[in-house]
Amino acid sequence: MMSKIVRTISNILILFIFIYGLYIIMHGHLTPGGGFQGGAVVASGVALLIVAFGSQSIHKSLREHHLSILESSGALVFIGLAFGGIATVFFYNFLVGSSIFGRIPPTGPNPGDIWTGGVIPFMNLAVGLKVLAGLSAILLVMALASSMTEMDE
Amino acid sequence: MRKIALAISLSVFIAFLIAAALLLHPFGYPPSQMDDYIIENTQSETGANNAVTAVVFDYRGFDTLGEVTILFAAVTGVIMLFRKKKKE
Amino acid sequence: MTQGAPFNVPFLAVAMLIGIAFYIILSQRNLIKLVMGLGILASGVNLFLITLGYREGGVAPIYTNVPIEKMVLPVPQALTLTSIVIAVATLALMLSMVVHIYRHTGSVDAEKSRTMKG
Amino acid sequence: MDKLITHSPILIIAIPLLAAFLTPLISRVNQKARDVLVITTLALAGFLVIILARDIYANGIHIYTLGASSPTLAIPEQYMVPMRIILEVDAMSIFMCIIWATVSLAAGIYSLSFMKEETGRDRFYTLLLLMVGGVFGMMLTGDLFNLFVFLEISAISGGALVAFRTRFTDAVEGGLKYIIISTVGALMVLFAIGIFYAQYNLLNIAALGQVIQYTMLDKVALAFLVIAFAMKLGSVPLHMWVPDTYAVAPANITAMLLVSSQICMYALFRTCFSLYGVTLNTATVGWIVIILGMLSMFVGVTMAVLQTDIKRLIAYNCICESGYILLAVGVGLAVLGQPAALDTYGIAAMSGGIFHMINHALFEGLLFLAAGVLFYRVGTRNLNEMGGLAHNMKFTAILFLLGALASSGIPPFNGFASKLLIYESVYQFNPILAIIGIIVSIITLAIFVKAFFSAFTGQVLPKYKDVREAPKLMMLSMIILSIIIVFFGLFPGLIVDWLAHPAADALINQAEYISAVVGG
Repeated sequence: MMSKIVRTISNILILFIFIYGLYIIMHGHLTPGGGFQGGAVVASGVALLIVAFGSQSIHKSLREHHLSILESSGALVFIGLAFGGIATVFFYNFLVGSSIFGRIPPTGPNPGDIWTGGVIPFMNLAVGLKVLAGLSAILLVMALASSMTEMDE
Repeated sequence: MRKIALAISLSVFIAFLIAAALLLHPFGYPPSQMDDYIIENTQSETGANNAVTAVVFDYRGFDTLGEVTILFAAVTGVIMLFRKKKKE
Repeated sequence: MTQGAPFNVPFLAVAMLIGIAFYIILSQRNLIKLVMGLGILASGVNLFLITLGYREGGVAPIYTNVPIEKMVLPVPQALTLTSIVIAVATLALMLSMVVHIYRHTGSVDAEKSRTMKG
Repeated sequence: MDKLITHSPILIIAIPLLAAFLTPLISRVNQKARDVLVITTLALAGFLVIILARDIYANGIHIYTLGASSPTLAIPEQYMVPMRIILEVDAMSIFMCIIWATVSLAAGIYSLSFMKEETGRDRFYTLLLLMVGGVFGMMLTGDLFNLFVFLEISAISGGALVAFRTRFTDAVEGGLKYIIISTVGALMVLFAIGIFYAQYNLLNIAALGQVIQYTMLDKVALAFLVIAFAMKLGSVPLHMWVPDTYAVAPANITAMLLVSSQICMYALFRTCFSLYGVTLNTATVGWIVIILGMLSMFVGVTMAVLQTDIKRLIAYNCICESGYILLAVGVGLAVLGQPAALDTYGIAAMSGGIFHMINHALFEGLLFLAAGVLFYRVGTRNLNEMGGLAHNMKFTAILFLLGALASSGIPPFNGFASKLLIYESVYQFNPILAIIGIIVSIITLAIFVKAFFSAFTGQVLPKYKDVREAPKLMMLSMIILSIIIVFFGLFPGLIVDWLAHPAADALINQAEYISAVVGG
């Protein structure tokens, strides 16, 4: 638990960090970034919370098994999207050319469009969810472990 | 004795590394038969503007599945390590 | 077209990083330092991968608002991304194990904690 | 059915991973359902391996291009090199898959009752399934970077599983040691991959095998790969982690770790035969592998004499047995460039070595599982504290004896068949090597006889009066392994012709491996 100034400022900052992370996740196929990077940004926000409020008080509202379930579902969505192409081949990008996210951008430099990339935006989202949950779980568990607390489960 | 063996093996190893570094292609001029195809066809094949993301999620998507799996395994391992010792 | 750096300086830096990492791994007895050595090794290899993809004067391989001149190779960047995440996961698990060992034996010294004979 | 065969390479990898992601969710709901899921997944993977194996032995190499518009479209139209990740399954990789499917199924059944007392079993089964998927991935992939990724998956999940019984600090230390060794090895592999990528801009093993030139850089990469895989498979100069890790891991995990070290042996052979092939200076590299094998046999057996911990004893015996495999395949590698020698004894030696691989996995697996039963019932691994256990644990004693006899090459068990094949063929290459092999085998027998007598025979110790027989499920998994051992021992010719010989052919025939991907 840090001082009141730190807590107030991190309360404000956390919103921006989360939104920035989500932006990076969603625009992975257009701008630098993607699921991993965005997930890491969001997890760094969680790290800020843990530092500011202390791992004990975070642990009251955020349990590692919740994060673990979130992570499992992210991984399941990812592998499910990969299985989605199995009518042709595993990992086939089955949405390219269709009406959802299937628009193909013109070749060459262009500003890009978020409705492109086929399954790539969905995969970014799934991986982002997974990475943010996974890294937050690692941070939380290690912070708790170094403060000598027993986990539940 | 241990230290001498260490020093010898380490210097042989570093000599190998430096030999490798000097023999590699000049920095900034790599061969690029595979990557040129990806740069040219990213937009038409995957619809993504970002070639790196296209490689990560489409051309080499299976590696990403492996990577996701590794992170999953590490998280599972960390939570497993600090679990409660006994059932109540 | 001039040649880039003489003697492949970036590759030499990679060789140096990997050499330092192996020195640390082989000589240090402190488990935390050992794990740090592994981290340096991972960074060295990642740096190697990313330097392989550089093309003199290239831009990032993203079409958004960038004129196509010459792009750097995208595959090494993707490989590096994968390998960074792998390194993070490995380091996290190893550090947790070290923390666990410290909690149970009160020491992070490899000599003391490894009472088992080879 | 055709579709199933076409997609089976990816399904073998993806189904265990999918089940692993599902396990944490399902075990929140119901513990029984989780156990059923684990066993079903392992059995399903085994079933897919069998149907894929039938197809491979009938129709040759099977490739699967991930994410392309057709599974067999390895190279995009009007282009020269493969772009995507390709799974390439030949007789050798499917042979390894058969080993892994058998051992993992036995270990899975065993863990149902062995792990009953532990907490956190959800995590255990998740990691177990991840390890199953990771090792299958290593065997089936035809892409170097993908090999590295799966190497890391099996390393991380394996290390976490070694450390599973966290109440023993030894276990966590063993896990840490395993992960450190694996990570160093994997990063060396990654460095070698970087060198290949820098020279040829390729990552596919077959496509690299076509263009590789054995320049100085390739030699550096070969050195890195050989050191990394030798470290990971526990060959002698770098074997220190093997007993520390094998002794502290849960018994079923030890049996699995054993196979995952064999996978690194497979990766080593894949590197030497399919990637470098005849461009390699085969005599030199072959002798290096032979010397590694001889050292492993010699050091493994001498260190095993000194052990009083039953699992450490078996672990040293593992090092020794893997020496036989390295010896036999090294002989095959040494004569790779000489067709006459290859025909007279090279292929026979390699078939013997590859046959010994499956036998090694089976009987050492059985021994580890039996040692696990002793630990489960008696609570110690120290041989000096045991005694007279055969009175109460008759079946375990018989199964342990069966594994020990198979391991020391006594007829009619499978170890005899493969060792005989190795001796005969290696004798034609170099008689001294074969004679050393026979001597080592005799010492192995002496070690196991000593271990068996001190654990099982003699008076019943008072403190072990009410030790009971192993639980039924543990018994079942050991009986599965022992039936296969006896079957292989009775019909060795059949197995060599069906499984081992095609696998050796697949390793030697580099041109076929390359043309399956690159064509022409």
